Amino acid sequence: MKTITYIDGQEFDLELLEDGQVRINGQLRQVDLRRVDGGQAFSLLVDGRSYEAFVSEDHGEMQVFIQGVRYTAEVIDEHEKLLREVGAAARLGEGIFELTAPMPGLVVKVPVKVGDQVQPGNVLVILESMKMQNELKAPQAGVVTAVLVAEGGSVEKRDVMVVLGPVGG
Amino acid sequence: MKTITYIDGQEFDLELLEDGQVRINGQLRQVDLRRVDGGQAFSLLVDGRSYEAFVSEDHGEMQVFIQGVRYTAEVIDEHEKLLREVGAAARLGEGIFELTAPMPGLVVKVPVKVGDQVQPGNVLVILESMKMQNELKAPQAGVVTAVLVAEGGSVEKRDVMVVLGPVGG
Amino acid sequence: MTFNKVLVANRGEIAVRVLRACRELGLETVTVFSEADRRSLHVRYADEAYLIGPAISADSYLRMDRLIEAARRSGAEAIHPGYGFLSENADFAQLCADEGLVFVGPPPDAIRRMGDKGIARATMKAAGVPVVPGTEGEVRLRDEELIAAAAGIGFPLLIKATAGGGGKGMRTVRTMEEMPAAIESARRESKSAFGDDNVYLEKLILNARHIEVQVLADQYGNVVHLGERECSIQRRHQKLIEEAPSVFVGPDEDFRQRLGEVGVLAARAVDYVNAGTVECLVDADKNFYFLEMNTRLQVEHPVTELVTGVDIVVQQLQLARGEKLAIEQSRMEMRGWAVECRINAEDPFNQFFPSTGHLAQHDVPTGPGVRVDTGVASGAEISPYYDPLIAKLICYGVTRRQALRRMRRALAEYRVVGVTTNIPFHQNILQDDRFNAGYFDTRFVEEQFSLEQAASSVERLPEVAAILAALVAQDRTRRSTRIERDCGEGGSAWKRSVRWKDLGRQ
Amino acid sequence: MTFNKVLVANRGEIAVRVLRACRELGLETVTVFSEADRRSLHVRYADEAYLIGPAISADSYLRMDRLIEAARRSGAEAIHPGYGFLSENADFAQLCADEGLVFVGPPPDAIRRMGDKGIARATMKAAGVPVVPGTEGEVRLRDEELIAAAAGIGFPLLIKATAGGGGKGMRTVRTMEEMPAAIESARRESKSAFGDDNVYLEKLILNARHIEVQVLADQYGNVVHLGERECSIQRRHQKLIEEAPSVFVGPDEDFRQRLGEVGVLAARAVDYVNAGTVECLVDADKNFYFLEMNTRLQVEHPVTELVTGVDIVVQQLQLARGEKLAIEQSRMEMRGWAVECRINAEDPFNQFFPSTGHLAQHDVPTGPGVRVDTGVASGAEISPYYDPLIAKLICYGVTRRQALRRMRRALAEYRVVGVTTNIPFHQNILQDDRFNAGYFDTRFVEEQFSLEQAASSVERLPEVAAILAALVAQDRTRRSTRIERDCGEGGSAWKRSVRWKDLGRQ
Repeated sequence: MKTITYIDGQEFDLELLEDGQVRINGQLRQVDLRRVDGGQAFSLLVDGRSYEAFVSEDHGEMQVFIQGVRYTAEVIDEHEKLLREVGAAARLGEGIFELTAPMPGLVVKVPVKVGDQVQPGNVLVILESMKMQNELKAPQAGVVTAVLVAEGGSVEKRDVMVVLGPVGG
Repeated sequence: MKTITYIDGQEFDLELLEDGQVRINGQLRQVDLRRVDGGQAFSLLVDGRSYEAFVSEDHGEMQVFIQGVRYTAEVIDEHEKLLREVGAAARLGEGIFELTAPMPGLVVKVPVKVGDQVQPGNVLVILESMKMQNELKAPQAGVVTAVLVAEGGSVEKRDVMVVLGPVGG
Repeated sequence: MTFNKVLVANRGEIAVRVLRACRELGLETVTVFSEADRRSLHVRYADEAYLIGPAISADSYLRMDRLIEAARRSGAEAIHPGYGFLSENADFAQLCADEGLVFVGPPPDAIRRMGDKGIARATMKAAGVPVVPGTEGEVRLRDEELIAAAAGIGFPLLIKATAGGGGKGMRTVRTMEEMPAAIESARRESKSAFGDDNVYLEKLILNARHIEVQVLADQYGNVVHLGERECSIQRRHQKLIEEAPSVFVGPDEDFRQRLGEVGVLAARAVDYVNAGTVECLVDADKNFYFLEMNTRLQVEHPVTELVTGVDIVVQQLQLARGEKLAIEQSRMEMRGWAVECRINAEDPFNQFFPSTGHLAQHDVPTGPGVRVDTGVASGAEISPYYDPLIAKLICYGVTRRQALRRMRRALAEYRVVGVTTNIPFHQNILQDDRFNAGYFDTRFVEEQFSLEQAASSVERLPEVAAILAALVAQDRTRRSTRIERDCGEGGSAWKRSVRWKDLGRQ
Repeated sequence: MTFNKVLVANRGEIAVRVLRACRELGLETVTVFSEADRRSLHVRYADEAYLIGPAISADSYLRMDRLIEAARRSGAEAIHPGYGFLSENADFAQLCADEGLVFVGPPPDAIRRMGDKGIARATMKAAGVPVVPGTEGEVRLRDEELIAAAAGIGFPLLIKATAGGGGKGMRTVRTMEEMPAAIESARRESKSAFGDDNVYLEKLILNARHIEVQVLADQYGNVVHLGERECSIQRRHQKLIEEAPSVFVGPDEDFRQRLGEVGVLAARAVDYVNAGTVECLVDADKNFYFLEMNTRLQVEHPVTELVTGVDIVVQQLQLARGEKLAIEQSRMEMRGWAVECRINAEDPFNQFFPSTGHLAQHDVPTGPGVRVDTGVASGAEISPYYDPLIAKLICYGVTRRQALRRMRRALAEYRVVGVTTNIPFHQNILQDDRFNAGYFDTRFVEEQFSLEQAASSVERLPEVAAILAALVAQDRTRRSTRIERDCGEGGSAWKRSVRWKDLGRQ
């Protein structure tokens, strides 16, 4: 499995191989990761070096603590990276936001339509998944520039559902 | 909710009322129970007395630890008590065992038939519940005296499925 | 005067500390709690616990009537106030006495006389204890009078609230021009914090170190001191690291004795009984000035306990029940060195803002020379209602060097997940050459120490973090794939946890 | 001889203890682990960790070749063996030397001479140290010779394996008639445990107390002792509670000095270097007899550390790198009292059978006077492969009484869920009047103390247990009802946990 991992914005190409091998930016490392209690504590060996680490995830943001230092991490796959790069030039600095489905589900309601101006916290889509209705909200102010799903329809994970553009943009 | 609770064999009539009141053997107590960590640790206040307690459940047996002392607990409802009392005279000391369904489910297999002699650990019924097959085993040696379920049939929680009598009994 | 059941009118680590002392003496214990503290350690440790109100202190821990009622209800015969809350409230001490309850602390009159800083200074001056030059504040000076007095004292000086504490209502003034505005803002802050806008002036002692003396006094006129503590590592007048003995006093036994005698003198001047602390400022020439007397148990009392072997809370309880002081000054000696770091739930990289939330993990260090006093355990909620102190980490060594080595080791072992703490701050201070050499004063943290600069020397391991993040993300993806598949088929959570064991139990 | 990187060739609490000392000295650390120990604390605490084989000690922690290889691979320059495993193996010490690695322990020859009990006794006798009357065992006595010697020694006596330890190959014999059978079974047990069936005889000292002396020696001929420890609370020759100083030696400083001198004499007799312990039996008349010398760090070393202030493991590392002993005998004094309880995963109510499994909860006590040395944390698996010691709980007080009070308080706070421990045993011993008064000898636990009888006085709270069980059962019923309903509809575990918060987070 190949991933792109960002640590505090620094990019790492990471490939998880068999037998506990990891290729990171071209370098092979012998890795052994174990959960050491019931929760977020891990013991990680990298080529014999021992690290105790903690991982916490909050609102989709992963934070890693190693030896008292906190790192913000993001792990994406290559496909996602490509999509980002393609979109990056267009979106850069323009305040565009794409609401993607965090899980497969059924679109219960789309309370916005193209042209609507929304505030942070406004609900864009209500998605039902595992018998649970999830309100997916706007993280920023903007104008709805596209609605790609319909009520009653279903989506797969990571499908783009609503796109916001900058206010007055 | 009324229950009969046995602590190391000692019987307590317990009624859980509203507003944190409990009637135990006729006495009213003000009770406040909270889980204090992610697991088995509890803080219990009974009429202002504070107890730290731990509960562990293993193979259906509940164990309670209070101030370093371990108690074995069993909690049943009144209906179950009645059933037990009716059966008690007949069963007392005769090595009879009734295998009851621990959960509602589908009977996948009954590998024993009336007259079979079984050893502790022999599988009596395979019950499927929540897409999981559970092997229900004989806790003691005995002879199968009744099989009350059929393969492919379904059972409700606490239904008696197989009855064992004493060997040579 | 004797008692068998003690009500601890506090929360957090100090409530647990007092409960432990009671338990060691075989006393029964009662504690009280606010709605926010139902799951707290102090509730779990006590024999009995009673709810006294909502989270806000004013409606719970500060409600004298409810505390008295809880004592009545439980049959407690004594009340230990801990520190903070009602511990220095003379009216509460008086109320306890009126209700026939033993207040584990000094007599109301001693609290009162030391509580008003102006009166305290005048009392000390009369007793021959040097005080920082300033307006004694027994009278309420008007702005013009303060400005006139300032010229006599000289600059820089401090404007301080008579009713103040914790840096509130305090202003540093460097020139005469700043005086009027500074007086106004200090008065305003004091009024809002303490309900009283009276302020006084005090000369600002430059390069001062905060050194305090622990005293114990019985009802029969016996007073001893347990040597000094140094608390110069502060930020905005909040102590962060304390030690005993003081590296500044060092091997100067004569100076140590003189400081100790000031402590005894102060206690005698107000007919003090129980444990108390006399705080002094000491300048580079070893001149010392009385600052204030804290008429209660001090947060940093453990460092003194470690170097003297005296259990100060046990002493408080014994003194409160009328026992004669069993410690002789001549046989008292400090042995070894102790350092305390206050572990606060606050973000040292973001202006020390308090951090609240679910304390998912709280694994404290153990092993040789390490003591931890705490009031929280894994699973606790750190609420915004009370002070951010979650634990005190205290390390002992034969020498200061050994104590600091152990502290570094212990800080590295400390595991907190869920809230942000000031542990990185402590780690960086303990790497600082000037701190390690003992060259610091009360302005050290604010003027000479840069956390950002210190932190930039910390080894960063982004590659290790990347490997960890990628593996955890992979694990999570596999897990969620299974959840979808299993739950689509009506699978149970239990089944998944049994099947997925690659990273171990969860 | 100097080194910057140390490999700790051990596991459990002692590996963590050594790692901490290394960390405090700024040394880099390497550790090794078996497949059963991947998640252990010692692996998490070390800078580097290497797998050396499967769970069975013989294939991992006892594999000299793999330890040397791990040292090579990591660049470690010294090996600390801890206790047990290879710590008293002269061949391993020699191998380290041959490989250019510093062995943190005595020279191979000292280990060898003290390792054979017969040679050790003869050496001690020659050096003027009293030994328990018996056959010195330098030669291999045949059964007839042993029986003949028994008549001269008198009964009761002990048959002991020369290669023995931990009570294995040991028999108490009360009459001549029992001799032949006892010799045979002792030889058989010794053969199977140690591969050698040689045994010797030793007079059984009645009402003996086990008192031992901690010594430190450098490479320049300097030897000091750190006073005595008493370890008479044993069960089947396994120590359970240790203290320093000994209540039997008490204030008899002359006796204390004589014991200490025996320790120094024993060390000098074998040109000892590093830390070691000389074990003695002491009878009611204060006659003492050399038992054996343990040429390694002792489990119970912390009690000595607490009363002397000396960090024995730090000393070991410093002595191993050739430093001169910095401790002067004349300035050494014991201050206060320390008691250690060994917390074992074993069932005191069921013949002390080992208890293994998932340690769901391991919350150790903290606070004043409490030290915990442990190698496990919540979530650990207690495996059947190694000894049952999960932690050492050590309490300090100015007096024995205070140390014991704190121990009682700390035992009450100790929380272990998942495995059974001997904490109730300790709690009951600490309630025993004879123990508290100091009247005990090495047979106390087996002959005078009944756990069942002691436990019957413990307060039972069946009503509280009933209330708790009923409420938890109700909670579980509600929960499972929801599981059925939700999962029947494809509900998620997350949803349930969000909805069901009545008892709090889970």
